[in-house]
Amino acid sequence: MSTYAYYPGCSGLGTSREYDTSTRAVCRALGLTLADIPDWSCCGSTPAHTVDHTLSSALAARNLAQAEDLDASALITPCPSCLTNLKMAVHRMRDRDFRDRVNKLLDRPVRRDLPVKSVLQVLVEDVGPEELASRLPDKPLAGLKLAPYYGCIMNRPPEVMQFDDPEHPTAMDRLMLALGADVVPFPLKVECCGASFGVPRKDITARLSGKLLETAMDLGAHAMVTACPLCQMNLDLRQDQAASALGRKFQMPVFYYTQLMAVALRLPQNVIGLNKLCVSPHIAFAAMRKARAEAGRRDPSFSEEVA
Amino acid sequence: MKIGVFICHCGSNIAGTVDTAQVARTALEFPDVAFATDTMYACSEPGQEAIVQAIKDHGLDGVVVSSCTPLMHEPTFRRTVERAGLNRFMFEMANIREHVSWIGKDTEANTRKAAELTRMAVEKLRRNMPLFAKQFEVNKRVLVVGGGVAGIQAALDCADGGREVVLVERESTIGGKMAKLDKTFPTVDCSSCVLGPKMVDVAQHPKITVHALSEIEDVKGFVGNFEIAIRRKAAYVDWAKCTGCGLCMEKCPSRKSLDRFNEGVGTTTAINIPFPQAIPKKAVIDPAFCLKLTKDKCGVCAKICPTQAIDFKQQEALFTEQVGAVIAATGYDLFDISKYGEYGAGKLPDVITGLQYERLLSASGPTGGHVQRPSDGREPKTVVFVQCVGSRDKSVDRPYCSGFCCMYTAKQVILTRDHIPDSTSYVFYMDIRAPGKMYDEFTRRAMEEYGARYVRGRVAMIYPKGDKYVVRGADTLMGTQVEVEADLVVLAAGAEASQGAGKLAEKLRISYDKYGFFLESHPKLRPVETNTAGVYLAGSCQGPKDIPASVAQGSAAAAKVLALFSKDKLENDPMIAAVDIRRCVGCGKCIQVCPFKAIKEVDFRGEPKAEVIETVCQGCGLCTATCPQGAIQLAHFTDNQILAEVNALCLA
Amino acid sequence: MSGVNELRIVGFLCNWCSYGGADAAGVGRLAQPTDLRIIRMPCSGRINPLFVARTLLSGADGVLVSGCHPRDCHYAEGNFYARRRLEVFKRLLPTLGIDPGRFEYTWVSASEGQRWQTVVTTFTEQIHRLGPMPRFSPGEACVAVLAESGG
Amino acid sequence: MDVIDIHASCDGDFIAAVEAESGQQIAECYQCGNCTAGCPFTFAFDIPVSQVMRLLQAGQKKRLLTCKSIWLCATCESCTTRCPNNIDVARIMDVLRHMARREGYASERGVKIFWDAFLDSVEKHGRSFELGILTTYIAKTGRFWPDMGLGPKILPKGKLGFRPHEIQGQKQIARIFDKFRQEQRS
Ligand SMILES: Cc1cc2nc3c(=O)[nH]c(=O)nc-3n(C[C@H](O)[C@H](O)[C@H](O)COP(=O)(O)OP(=O)(O)OC[C@H]3O[C@@H](n4cnc5c(N)ncnc54)[C@H](O)[C@@H]3O)c2cc1C
Ligand SMILES: Cc1cc2nc3c(=O)[nH]c(=O)nc-3n(C[C@H](O)[C@H](O)[C@H](O)COP(=O)(O)OP(=O)(O)OC[C@H]3O[C@@H](n4cnc5c(N)ncnc54)[C@H](O)[C@@H]3O)c2cc1C
Ligand code: SF4
Ligand code: SF4
Ligand code: SF4
Ligand code: SF4
Ligand code: SF4
Ligand code: SF4
Ligand code: SF4
Ligand code: SF4
Repeated sequence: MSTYAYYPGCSGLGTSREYDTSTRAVCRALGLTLADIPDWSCCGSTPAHTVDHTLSSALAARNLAQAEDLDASALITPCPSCLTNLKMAVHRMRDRDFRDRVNKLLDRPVRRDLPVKSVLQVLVEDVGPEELASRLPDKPLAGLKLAPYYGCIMNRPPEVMQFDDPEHPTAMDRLMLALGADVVPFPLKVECCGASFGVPRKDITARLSGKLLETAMDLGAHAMVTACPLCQMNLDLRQDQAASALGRKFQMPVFYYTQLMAVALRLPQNVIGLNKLCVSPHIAFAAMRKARAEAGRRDPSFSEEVA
Repeated sequence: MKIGVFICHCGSNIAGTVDTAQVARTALEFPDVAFATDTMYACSEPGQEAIVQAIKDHGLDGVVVSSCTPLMHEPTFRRTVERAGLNRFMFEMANIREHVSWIGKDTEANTRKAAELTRMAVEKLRRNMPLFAKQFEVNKRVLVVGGGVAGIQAALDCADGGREVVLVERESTIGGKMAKLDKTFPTVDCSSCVLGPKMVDVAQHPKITVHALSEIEDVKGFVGNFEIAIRRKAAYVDWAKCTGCGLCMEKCPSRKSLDRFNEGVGTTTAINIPFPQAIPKKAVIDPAFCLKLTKDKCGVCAKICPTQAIDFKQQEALFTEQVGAVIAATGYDLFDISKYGEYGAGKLPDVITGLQYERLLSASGPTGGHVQRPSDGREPKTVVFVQCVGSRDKSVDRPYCSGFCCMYTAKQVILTRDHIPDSTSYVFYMDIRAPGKMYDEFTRRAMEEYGARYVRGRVAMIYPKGDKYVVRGADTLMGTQVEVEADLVVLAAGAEASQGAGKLAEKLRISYDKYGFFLESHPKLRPVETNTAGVYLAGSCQGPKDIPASVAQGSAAAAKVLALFSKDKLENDPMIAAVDIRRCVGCGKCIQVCPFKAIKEVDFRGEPKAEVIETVCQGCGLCTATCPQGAIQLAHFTDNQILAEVNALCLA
Repeated sequence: MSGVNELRIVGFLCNWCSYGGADAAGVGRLAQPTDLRIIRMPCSGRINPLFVARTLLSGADGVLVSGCHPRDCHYAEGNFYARRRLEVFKRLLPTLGIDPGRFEYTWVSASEGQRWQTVVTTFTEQIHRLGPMPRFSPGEACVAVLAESGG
Repeated sequence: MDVIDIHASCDGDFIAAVEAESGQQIAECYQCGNCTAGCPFTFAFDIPVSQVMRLLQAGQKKRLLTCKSIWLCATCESCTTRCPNNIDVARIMDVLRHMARREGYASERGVKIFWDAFLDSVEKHGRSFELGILTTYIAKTGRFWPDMGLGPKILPKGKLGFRPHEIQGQKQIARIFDKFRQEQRS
């Protein structure tokens, strides 16, 4: 199988390190080869595109240029925000003038038209839920009820992102089903969680994240599962703020989907990083075990942390 | 050749800025001109008499009149020269009014220009040939395609006018969409009460033959003489024997068949008569659901049928009908709402189309006229209507307004209140389009008397919450986002061209727009005619239309057919293409470009040659401009004639 | 003498749309330059690029072709062919030694009198800017070029 | 409420500039309100996004460049994805922000400071340094970290690094910013 140029994104070294470690471990376990982009830099994230589109694309594009040496089939990243910036840069640079303006800002101009994809897309398209399910005949997560939340920009706008359905994405659902988990029909899969306003306007983030948590809770989900560092932080770390904004109480574990894959694949605890989550994941696993018991199923063997 | 030239004053209209006498004097110098004069009003009685007289006195072979636009009086003067014994194509006109005297005040320049235009006309006339129209027989039967209300009206009017009608309908019954409606705006009278009797008239009319479950396979021929191949699908029931008693439906064990008539609300039996008033009232087996046809089990209907009508081996049938005219009335289809992912459409059971709602409202519908949610049968108390779904939306390639959904939504909120007095209806709309007689009053009534709450704004998303649906929209007049929790959501799905309309149009050689609606000959002045002689349009196949407009068009198309059939013989327009068989190399390029399929390949002593079907050619000249050999020439507009005009201008 | 510096401009107009549009301009008394002479055609699809070439080579200073708007053709698709042919032809004009500015094709409907006035005025001005056509005798090349243009 | 002279107050150059920078046709908006209906931030906006579009059609430059909404838009792409006229509304919001910055407006000062702090960090280190950004933010806004309560939750998780991740090509990043600023000035 070919090599993927891997872009962890800044948060992968910080607030979402468990996303990064679990992603790497899952990819390795499923036979995908990741090669880190040498000396990668920040994609510019939201702040850059609010200043200027050329600047924003230049910050993203430097990484495209850096990845050219790797001879990879695609550049992949776990983070939707990085994904958007990288993809938007590629998209806008199809326009000659824009491309020239971006390249002017760069020491090393972009030459190749490297496809950019999310890790999720690669896991679904290049490995596939069927393959995953066939490796896990014991349905390790059976009984776990999950509300899959994709975040607003993973699939939108569809002309740029070119992956999954912009209103009702299913990629993560299918992976979770392959692990044996139940997936509730979560209607707000692409509704914004409040994005990067957590610091300057936490009132906004609290209200929007609260709505997501509330909906997941009302649907009886044991946990939410996300693919975005920012969403995860808003939902998990800021859960109390959301609760007081809505006048409700939440105890909703919020996983990265790669963590759950790693759990199901019985990868080592240190790469799964369940201890990095704020809301204790044990609540979810306890609910899972209870549901299994009720259904008369046997418990699969897991590492201690899960059990 | 002896040519006479007449330069018209048109009072001062021309003479005011053109020296007409001077033009006449100049004209005398043109080749073959034997007579030239100016004249006060060429088209008047005395003006025409003077032309007739001059032809006789001077033995003229052809006439040029320089006056107004030929689009106005060419036919007049053609008749004039004909009266004097000339062929009507031995006449040419120069337009020295609209194109000269009215657009410039410089008499000298105008006079020169008028003379040159006259010279062009003379040079062209020198190369004109007498042309004769061909007469041909008309088969005075008419084919109506599509048995919706438009097709029904057209069929009845033609039949009442004494003509034989063949009505071809794709479904097993006629009636179209109107048969599925509960009540109709703006009078709120019962749809089947008005349509039913008309359907019965169709069935009983001695001059109407209905071919249901049938489609057009192929169209040959031309106005007056079409040969239509028709394919009839297998019903698995011998309709000659079936009495429509319905016993088979009662006993058929396959009760989960798709109920197409009820728009998938509820189910039906594999063998069924779509609805009690169906015309023809015959049973049909749906092969996808019949246990006998899918699994070779059951066969109950065959045992129960008192007339032994069931025939599991029935095949499609192909047959032809000869007619002289065709009326296309294939109606519309509903936009597929599942394209709106954000509305959960097609996935959420209680988000339905307007047409499905009609079935829920209808006393003869699957719920007996009780408005119930498809999911749990509960009576909805809050109903939200969303307009312009699949209309006025470029992002789904439907930028046009569907015309009738504003009105049917208003009707549906009124009926909802009648059915469930303690219910509240919300209507999300962008604009209200109600431009008919009593239409705006009707929509106002929905708001004022029936308390419907109209919200100006589109809906962005619909999602389930508990056993309700959150409808999130905007109220742009308030300038806010709004939400309402609905029990039932009705999407006013727009109209799109009926499935396969494009293919049918190609068979009929008529044009259609990029959405598949058929193109009329002229949007204002020839709304039910097409550019193919003998083919007419009625109803919403031409564009979304409500019932009154569809019926009016049905009658209008019938009037056109009756007018066509009022003559025993038709005449073609002799300005058509003809092939010089010696120059034609049989390359077939002309055949490819002819928009009317008027050219066929024939075998001439073992070699392929093109041949024009004279009565089909419309005289566009596309073939002439295409032929690399100059072998196919359009009479009256031959290369020689046009180049003669060019030379008259440039080389003189 | 007035109108002395008139140039020779020939218009090929389809009968259904543009000819009617020119009539509408007349009915509206919309003043236009006097240089243009109109030849009526059944359809713009009838217009062989050969006519345009012949006209230019035999003494005209400009040629204007006008038909129905792209979707309005009376004969369904005549103007579609016209457009294709004339586009190719216009690109070949420089090979013939003719300034492509001497030939334009446009669409005017029967109701667009005003538009017709603008078209005629603009085109006439354009031809006057180019001045009279240099005279030369049509060479062999023309014939080849015409064959190429699908004439 | 003010009466607006819709002719005199309409700034045509402004409309043209927004159209040029965004590549969108403002007149295509038929005011259906779908963008407002779907925008998760409508509750926080002072002008709902469809009215931003309307004010844009009316050329109301000052109103738009001084409004809060353009700073609170999260570029969630809901409006862009669902606009029936395929207008890239989110891009227009972005362009209005660019213009507001250029003209020195920032009606949501905190948001701007946060974003600027982020970019400063990137310029300095090549990657964003979370703790550094927070420090700058607190210093510039003069407020205590309003999220103090989160500290005990996140610090023990060992996720907030205390040192920035410097990259080798840090100078290249700084040059991107430099060249960009030069371009802007010229
Ligand atoms: C929910 C709803 C409510 C409405 N309410 C009203 C109302 O209250 N008042 C009102 O005035 N209008 C109303 N309308 C509009 C009304 O339905 C139409 O005006 C009317 O049905 C148009 O009639 P038609 O004959 O042109 O087309 P249709 O009714 O569509 O009939 C076309 C017929 O042609 C057949 N057909 C199609 N293709 C072929 C083919 N290739 N070969 C053979 N047969 C073919 C079809 O099967 C059908 O029987 C409503 C529409 C909807 C959707
Ligand atoms: C400003 C304006 C712009 C419009 N623009 C358009 C447009 O662009 N496109 C379009 O489709 N429609 C347009 N319309 C509508 C259009 O005018 C009508 O659709 C059309 O004229 C209706 O034609 P008619 O023959 O029914 O009536 P009319 O045009 O009113 O003709 C009725 C005739 O009957 C005569 N008459 C009346 N009473 C008697 C009598 N008792 N005895 C004998 N003769 C009588 C009248 O003198 C008149 O000649 C426009 C209307 C207006 C007001
Ligand atoms: S098929 Fe037989 S049983 Fe069924 S309706 Fe016809 S006659 Fe009656
Ligand atoms: S044979 Fe088919 S149609 Fe007849 S009763 Fe059985 S299932 Fe119904
Ligand atoms: S008729 Fe009304 S609801 Fe239907 S498309 Fe037109 S405006 Fe929309
Ligand atoms: S009255 Fe005339 S202007 Fe007013 S809505 Fe009706 S059609 Fe439009
Ligand atoms: S294009 Fe000319 S040569 Fe070719 S088949 Fe037609 S008439 Fe004959
Ligand atoms: S003139 Fe037109 S309609 Fe007639 S044969 Fe030629 S291409 Fe066909
Ligand atoms: S969704 Fe599009 S058309 Fe509708 S108001 Fe917003 S920008 Fe305008
Ligand atoms: S992109 Fe901005 S304006 Fe558009 S919906 Fe999202 S937050 Fe609202």
